[in-house]
Amino acid sequence: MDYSQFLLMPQELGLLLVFLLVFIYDTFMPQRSQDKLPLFTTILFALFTIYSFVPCQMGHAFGGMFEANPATWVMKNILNLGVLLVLLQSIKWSNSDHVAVRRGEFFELLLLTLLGMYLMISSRHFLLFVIGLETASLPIAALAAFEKKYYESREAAAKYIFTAVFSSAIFMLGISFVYGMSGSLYFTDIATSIIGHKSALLIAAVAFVIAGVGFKLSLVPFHLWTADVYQGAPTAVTSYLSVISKGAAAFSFLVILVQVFGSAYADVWEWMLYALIVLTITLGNLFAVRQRNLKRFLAFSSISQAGYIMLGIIAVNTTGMASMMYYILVYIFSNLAAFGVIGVIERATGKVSMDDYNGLFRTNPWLAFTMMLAMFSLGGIPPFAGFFSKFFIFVGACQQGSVAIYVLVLIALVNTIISLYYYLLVVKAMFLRQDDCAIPYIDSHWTEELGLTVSVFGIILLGVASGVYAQFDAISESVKNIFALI
Amino acid sequence: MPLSYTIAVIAIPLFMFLFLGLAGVKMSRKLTGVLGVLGMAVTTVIAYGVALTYFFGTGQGQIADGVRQAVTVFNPDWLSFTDTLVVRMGILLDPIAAMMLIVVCTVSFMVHLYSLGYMSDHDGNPEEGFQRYYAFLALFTFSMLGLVVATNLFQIFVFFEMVGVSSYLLIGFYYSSPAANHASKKAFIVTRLADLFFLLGIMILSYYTGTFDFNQLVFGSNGANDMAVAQSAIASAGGATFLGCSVTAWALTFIFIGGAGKSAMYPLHIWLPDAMEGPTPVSALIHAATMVVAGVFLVARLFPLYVIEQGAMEIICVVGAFTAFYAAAIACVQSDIKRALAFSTISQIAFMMTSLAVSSADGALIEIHGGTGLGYMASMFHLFTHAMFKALLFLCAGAIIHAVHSNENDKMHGLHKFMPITSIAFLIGCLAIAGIPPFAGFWSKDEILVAAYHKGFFWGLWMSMVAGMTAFYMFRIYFLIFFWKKHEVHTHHAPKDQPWTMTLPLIILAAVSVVAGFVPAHDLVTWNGHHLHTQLDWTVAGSSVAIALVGILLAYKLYFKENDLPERMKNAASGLWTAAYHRFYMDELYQFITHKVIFQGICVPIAWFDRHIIDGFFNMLANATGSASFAIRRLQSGSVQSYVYIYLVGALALAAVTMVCVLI
Amino acid sequence: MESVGNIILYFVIAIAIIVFSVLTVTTRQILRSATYLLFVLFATAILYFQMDYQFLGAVQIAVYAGGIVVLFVFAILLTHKPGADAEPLSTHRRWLGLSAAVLGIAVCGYAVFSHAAFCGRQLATVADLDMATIGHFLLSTDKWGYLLPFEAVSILLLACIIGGVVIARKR
Amino acid sequence: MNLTLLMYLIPSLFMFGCGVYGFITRKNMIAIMISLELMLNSVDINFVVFNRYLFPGQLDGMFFTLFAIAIAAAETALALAIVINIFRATKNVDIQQILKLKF
Amino acid sequence: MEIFSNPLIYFVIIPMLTLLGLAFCNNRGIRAIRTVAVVGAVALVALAVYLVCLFLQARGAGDTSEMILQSKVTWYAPFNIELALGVDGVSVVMILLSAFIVFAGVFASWKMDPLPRQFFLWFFLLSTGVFGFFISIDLFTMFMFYEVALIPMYLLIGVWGSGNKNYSAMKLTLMLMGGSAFLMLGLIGIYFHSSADGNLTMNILDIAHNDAIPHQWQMYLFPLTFVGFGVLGAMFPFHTWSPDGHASAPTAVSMLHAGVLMKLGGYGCFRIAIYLMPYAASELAWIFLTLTGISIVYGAFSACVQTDLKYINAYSSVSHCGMVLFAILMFNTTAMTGAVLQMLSHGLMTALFFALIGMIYGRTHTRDIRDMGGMMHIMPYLGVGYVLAGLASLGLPGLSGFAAEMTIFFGSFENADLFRRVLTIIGASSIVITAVYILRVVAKLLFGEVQDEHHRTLTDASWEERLSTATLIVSVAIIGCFPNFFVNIISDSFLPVVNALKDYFPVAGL
Repeated sequence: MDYSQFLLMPQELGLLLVFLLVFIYDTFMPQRSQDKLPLFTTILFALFTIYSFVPCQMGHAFGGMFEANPATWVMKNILNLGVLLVLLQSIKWSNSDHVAVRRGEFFELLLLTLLGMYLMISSRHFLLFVIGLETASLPIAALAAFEKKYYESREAAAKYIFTAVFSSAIFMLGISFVYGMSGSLYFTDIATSIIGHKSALLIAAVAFVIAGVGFKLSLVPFHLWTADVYQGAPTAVTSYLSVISKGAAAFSFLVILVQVFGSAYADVWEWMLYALIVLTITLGNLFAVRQRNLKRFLAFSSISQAGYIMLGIIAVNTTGMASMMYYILVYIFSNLAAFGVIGVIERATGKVSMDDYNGLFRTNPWLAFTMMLAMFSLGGIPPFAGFFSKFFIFVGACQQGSVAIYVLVLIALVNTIISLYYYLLVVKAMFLRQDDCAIPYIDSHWTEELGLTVSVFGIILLGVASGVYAQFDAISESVKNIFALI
Repeated sequence: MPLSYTIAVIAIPLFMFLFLGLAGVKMSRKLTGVLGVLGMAVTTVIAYGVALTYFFGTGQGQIADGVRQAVTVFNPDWLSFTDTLVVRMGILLDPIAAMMLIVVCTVSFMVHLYSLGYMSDHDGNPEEGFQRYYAFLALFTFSMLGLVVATNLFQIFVFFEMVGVSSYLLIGFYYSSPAANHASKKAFIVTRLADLFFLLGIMILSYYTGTFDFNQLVFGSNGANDMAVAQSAIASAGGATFLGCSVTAWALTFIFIGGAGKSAMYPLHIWLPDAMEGPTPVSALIHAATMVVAGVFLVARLFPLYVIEQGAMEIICVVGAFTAFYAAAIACVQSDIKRALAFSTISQIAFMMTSLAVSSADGALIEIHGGTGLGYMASMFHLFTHAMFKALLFLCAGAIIHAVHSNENDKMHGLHKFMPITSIAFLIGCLAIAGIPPFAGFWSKDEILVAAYHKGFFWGLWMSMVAGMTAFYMFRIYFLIFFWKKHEVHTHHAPKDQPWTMTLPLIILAAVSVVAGFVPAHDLVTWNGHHLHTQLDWTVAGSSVAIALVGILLAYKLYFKENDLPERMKNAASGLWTAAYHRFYMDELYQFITHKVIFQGICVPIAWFDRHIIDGFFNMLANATGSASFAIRRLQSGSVQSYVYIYLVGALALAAVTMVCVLI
Repeated sequence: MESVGNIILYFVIAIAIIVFSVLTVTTRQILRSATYLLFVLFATAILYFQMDYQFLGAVQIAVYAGGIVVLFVFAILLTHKPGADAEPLSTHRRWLGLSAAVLGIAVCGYAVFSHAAFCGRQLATVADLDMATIGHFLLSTDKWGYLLPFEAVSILLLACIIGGVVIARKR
Repeated sequence: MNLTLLMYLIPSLFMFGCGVYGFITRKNMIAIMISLELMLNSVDINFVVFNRYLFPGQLDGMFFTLFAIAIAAAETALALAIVINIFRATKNVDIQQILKLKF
Repeated sequence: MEIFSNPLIYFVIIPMLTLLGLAFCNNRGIRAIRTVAVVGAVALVALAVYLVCLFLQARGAGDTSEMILQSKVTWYAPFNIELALGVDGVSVVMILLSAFIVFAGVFASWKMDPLPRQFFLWFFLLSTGVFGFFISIDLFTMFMFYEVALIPMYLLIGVWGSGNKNYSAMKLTLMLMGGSAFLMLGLIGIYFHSSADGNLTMNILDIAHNDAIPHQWQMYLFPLTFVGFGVLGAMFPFHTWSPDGHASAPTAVSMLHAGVLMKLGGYGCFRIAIYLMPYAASELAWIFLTLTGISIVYGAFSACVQTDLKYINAYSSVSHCGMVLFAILMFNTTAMTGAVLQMLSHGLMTALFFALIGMIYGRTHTRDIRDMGGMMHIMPYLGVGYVLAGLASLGLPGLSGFAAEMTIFFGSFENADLFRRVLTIIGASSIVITAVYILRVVAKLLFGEVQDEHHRTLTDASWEERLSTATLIVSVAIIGCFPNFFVNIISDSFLPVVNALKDYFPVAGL
């Protein structure tokens, strides 16, 4: 019993501490100071974010069940940044009348799900992974049902929980097959014991595992819940779901595919992933084209973005890993900028349809401007960060070198045109169209403004400042052997 | 006067153009006119000085070994295509260039002067656009001068384009009038089409010979046209052929087509009659005296090459002879005096072309046949005389039109009493063109006929016949304008001789037309710079004068006094008459080809294709994306159970397909 | 060679599982469905006992049968509307379900049965699994130890409790 | 007759199939939850059987099942809470009635 | 930072400073906005002229390196992406062209309304992209600037455009971005094959020097890159964005787009596609030669039947830009020099055209030539300008078009094979068709009777319009009169390309 091993997980412990403090505040502080809870949480979390940037000890713990390495460390920090933005953007919303009574739970659940994601990222054992996954996904259902005022919120929660449980059943079925073949749940053990086999059982297992994690990532055809839930859930939750949860899932997906199946089964899962990427990008885009509800629209857009993220995995190389982390970081800033604007407008006017945004530029230039930057970044337009992340992830994929991968990248690139089309639709609504009854000027809260400003700076600077990517590259280079990357 | 002054001859008109074009708007109209005339006067003086120096000066090396040399005064690079193929813009003086300087400057100056009156109303107030008019005249003069002194083929092409544009601008001077508008367009496009061939010709020729420069193409070391040089230039093509003909023959034929476009050879002549929509002085300058002979000039420039490529020369000969007749035939029935004159011009230029073409057959190649190049000389001589008397005729026509405000000869009749000076000047012009000695036309035309008879009796006879027709139609016009019946005065002003600015040029040109025939052309403008011994061939001269007199008599019989004979003749051969009057429907044919075939048959379908097929394809892509998006919306049915179903089937399919692929 | 008792027990379990599973998903009465589920869970627990995992069987009965099914029954009673179950299933949906189930069984069945290592494996005898061992493993921080999942699952449960509270609260 | 590994997998697989069938065909959300329980349970059986037959030395499968039961309990609790939440809003637990969010 | 001592970087910095300056203006202070814009544009012109001087000085001093003013800063070390700058003759003249058009564009949009500040912001962002593209010699930076130049078009057309602007803006953006999608893949492919020994690089000069792209890969990558740039160069059949886009775009944007942006296509084709992949270029040239040959004639024929001034000009651009790509594919110095001259010429005269059309449209509110006539009476200045632009377009000697086209035709004809020659002849025939449609417009629009009596009250050009057009006219005339000045700057830049091609393509031995 070596409890000192817990010291290898300072980020988890820190987060737990934040959670506990918030919990205590929520439970024990008097009612009148409750409206300071969101700010309190945010500040606390900001401190924690800074703290977790402090380099910590790397290594295994719990017999290899838990691993802290530079990649997981940086990934968690990326998520922290995202969560911090989400928190900033939700302060004002969580104090609004109809959710104020539950705001404590909102923040607590948010932090707990984040903890679940930490576990997903760091776990090297399927049981721990499943627990992390469930921790990261089950409370989301509760969060989705947060806006009790709206029926859609409840429906979203119901759809989410059923598909989530179903997917976890499939996932665990897959794990049971893996277990049946290897006799262990430790990633490293599995990787060594399945070498040499190429059985139908393991193929089924890989497919089910991909399906299970693909659910979190909303890869087509495991994505169908996404749009409904994104649309129904409160905007803060949607933004959380679309970036943080996706980022964590993407990274852990990489870990599972590369660490568990990478050595022996690369050619199997790469083709599976190939098909999924094509489907995901294409169908996500096709669905997005006709959406008028912005949240639903961003849901489909995020589906296709997930496809792009997967391009970083398929090549199994350091560039891919670095560019995937970079992509996630950029994606967090871009998407949160978009959701931030949507959130502000929804909070003030309750409008989320693209048609309501007509003429927004005339009345709310800064919101429109931010939204436009977000759209451009998502669409991959230079000099915004999205361009760089897309380019790098394509480079990462192409590094593999086969013609098939080039074809895949070409498909992805052709899809960027479709995606550009619908991103421009938003820009068109805001800038090109004019409306006499456009949304009037919105006086946004300073926290929202701060959140948006940070996002905008992120969008603009992340690409131009090459240091960030260089850092990621160095990190993925340093974990090259751990992940058996090329 | 040093030959390098030629640069001033070019530069002054250019300067005048820029000056009048840019600053003219701010000046009074009269002032611009006067400035224009003054500028041209200076140019003319210098041009005369240079040309006379060239022809008669001594000690400047123009004549060496008894050969008049081509002198390159100035030749800087303008555009380098490759290291060797460089376009230069320079000044080259040889007999024909010097002669052209005189022709161009004389006529241009006359026209400048004349226009002062012509372009004003009856009270002497210049009309609108006066500045523009003078600017364009200056531009034209510049371009034409640049053309004649060109040192290389490409420079000729450049200035071909330039004169084309100035012609376009001047024809369309009355741009509000649809007819002028249309005519200017037509002129430009038809000549442009010809220029395309010219361009192709240059491309081919320059590719094989590796040069544009006349110095390397035709001029020998003694500074005159040299067959040996031409032969080696042709030989540099290495006997390459295309479709059975040598590439150089193709090239030269193409170049001739370029010249034919400018010189209005059949079937590219159609623009010239329409070009009469421009102000009459412009017609005199551009479409009678100078620009239209650019084609002749071009062929003359490359004369040695054409001599070697006999095939191309034959084409020129046939085209020229046919055009001469064709245009003459049409000229016989035109009622619009300017058009009649225009067809007369076409016919006369065709004379020159034919003359050049027969020149090679008459044994012109001293080295080969011991011939003389008589046709060449005759052609250039005719070019010179024709410029004078045709300008005269046009300016007279302008004076008449200015007086009666119409181009139609049935509005004229009997003007002799009202406009005696004009009448006499016109008569002189007619006599000159009809080839009655001692007027200018006689001398040059006679040489042409001689040269034609050298080629063959048929050619001579044919050309003599055309010469007879010339006499007939010119006098037909003359009689119809000045006699026929008493003039009915419709307007307030009775027609009268025009002010001195217009009359003076008439008198000068008339005088020149009388005496120009005595210019010693055989000494000055021979193809190889040598003095050419000629003597009047009395049989040819006699017969041609006889034929001309017959023509004049016929015209006198028919048109001097009002009678119904012409009407009866017209009715007797109504089909022929109508066809000729409608210029044998060439315009309609062009109209059909351009509008029905090219516009309706090519442009419209292409535009449709572009909008509907090509663009439609891209729109279809977009629409297909939209439809696909709509079609797959059922997947997102909202039912959790179907979501799960798809999820499961997706996962199973992934597994199953992979199993099939990997394990089997 | 297995003991006859074991074989009989196996068949009882297998048949019970199969029959009650089918009944669970086909019966129209929702309450009955919950009851059949209970039987399935019991059968599963017996299977665990047969596998010598007594502790697991006990947990299965306690948590699943005792906790979850009760939860179901509560929920059913809370939402039950008389006559609501009478609606027949649409054939379309039934075919859909059937195809999915058959496909799933086919793929997984092929995967499982084609795996040579599984065939003919017999039960090895092992030492009795006492609670101390289980407890030791559960709180061990070494390899094969489960302290971290144990802690993690507590967080999961906490999260679900909070979530449940949020959802269930009236306001 | 031997009780082989496969013999235990058959009912498990069958149970999983039934779960799938139930999920897709049932209308009542609680019935769907019940079907999901079947699926989860079948996975548990897999783990236990694999552990006992193939890798009796360690207890990974058993522990996984142990934790899976806990997870299943949490899932069920949350899901039922949501079902009841829906029921409060619509007085209905028919899954085919929650179709507002689609396309 | 040593890179800041390189004058080239200021081509990017100046527009960005202008952007910054504009950001501090407000929409009501139109005077301040104009001042900032003009200062920016003038600075660019001055810098461009200075650059030409530097270039001439360097070449005069015997500097024969392929690119002058090279400097680089590593940007993304993991991908060997550098901010690598350098210019050769071609880039120098393209920069000069861009600067002049930006200058003219600022004046052409003097009275821009509404939102003048935003307009100029986007306008200068676009110019940043353009200049950045021309000064870079790094694949990635080049591509980045390329896209930076594309996207502002959407808003510029969408917000300030006219007619069916939403559709056109979207179509233009998507088609151009479609092209750049192919391009991006091509560039990535080039990057991964840029070196035989694993030292991958994005630097164009290094890649060309390494000459390591396997032939088989060239066959894949060349079409991707060429089509990618070709879309922007309005290559048939990817040209259809051009008519709609130009028709809807505001004046200055049309100017900049047709004048400069379309040149990016031709420049890229030569600098990247052909230079880096000579083998595939010579193998596949016939396909693209056919397409561009079609472009030339097809654009000209299509222009003949259009009635909208901007459509006419857009199709004319298809024809003229087709000629650029056509000439580039002729693979000899002369034709390629002609291509660059044509880029210059087309850039200036099309900008002039669009400026004039915009000014006429601003007065008459119609662009349909059937509704107009006799404009020469009403607005002589604009009329004369239009005639000059037309004459430049149809290739009047003394204006830029002639020198360019002639260089192209003569260069193309240097190729000894019949296929290229026949195409050359077909291409040359466009000069007649060009004359037809240009004169048709001139006759309809400027000459003839005034069609609409309301037009009689319209005014002629104002001072800023005169300045804008005069700049362009003078530039057109300067190129036309002194082409050799430009040819001398340009032609040596093609030697490396022609040398690279020499192994695969029998260059006409002259």
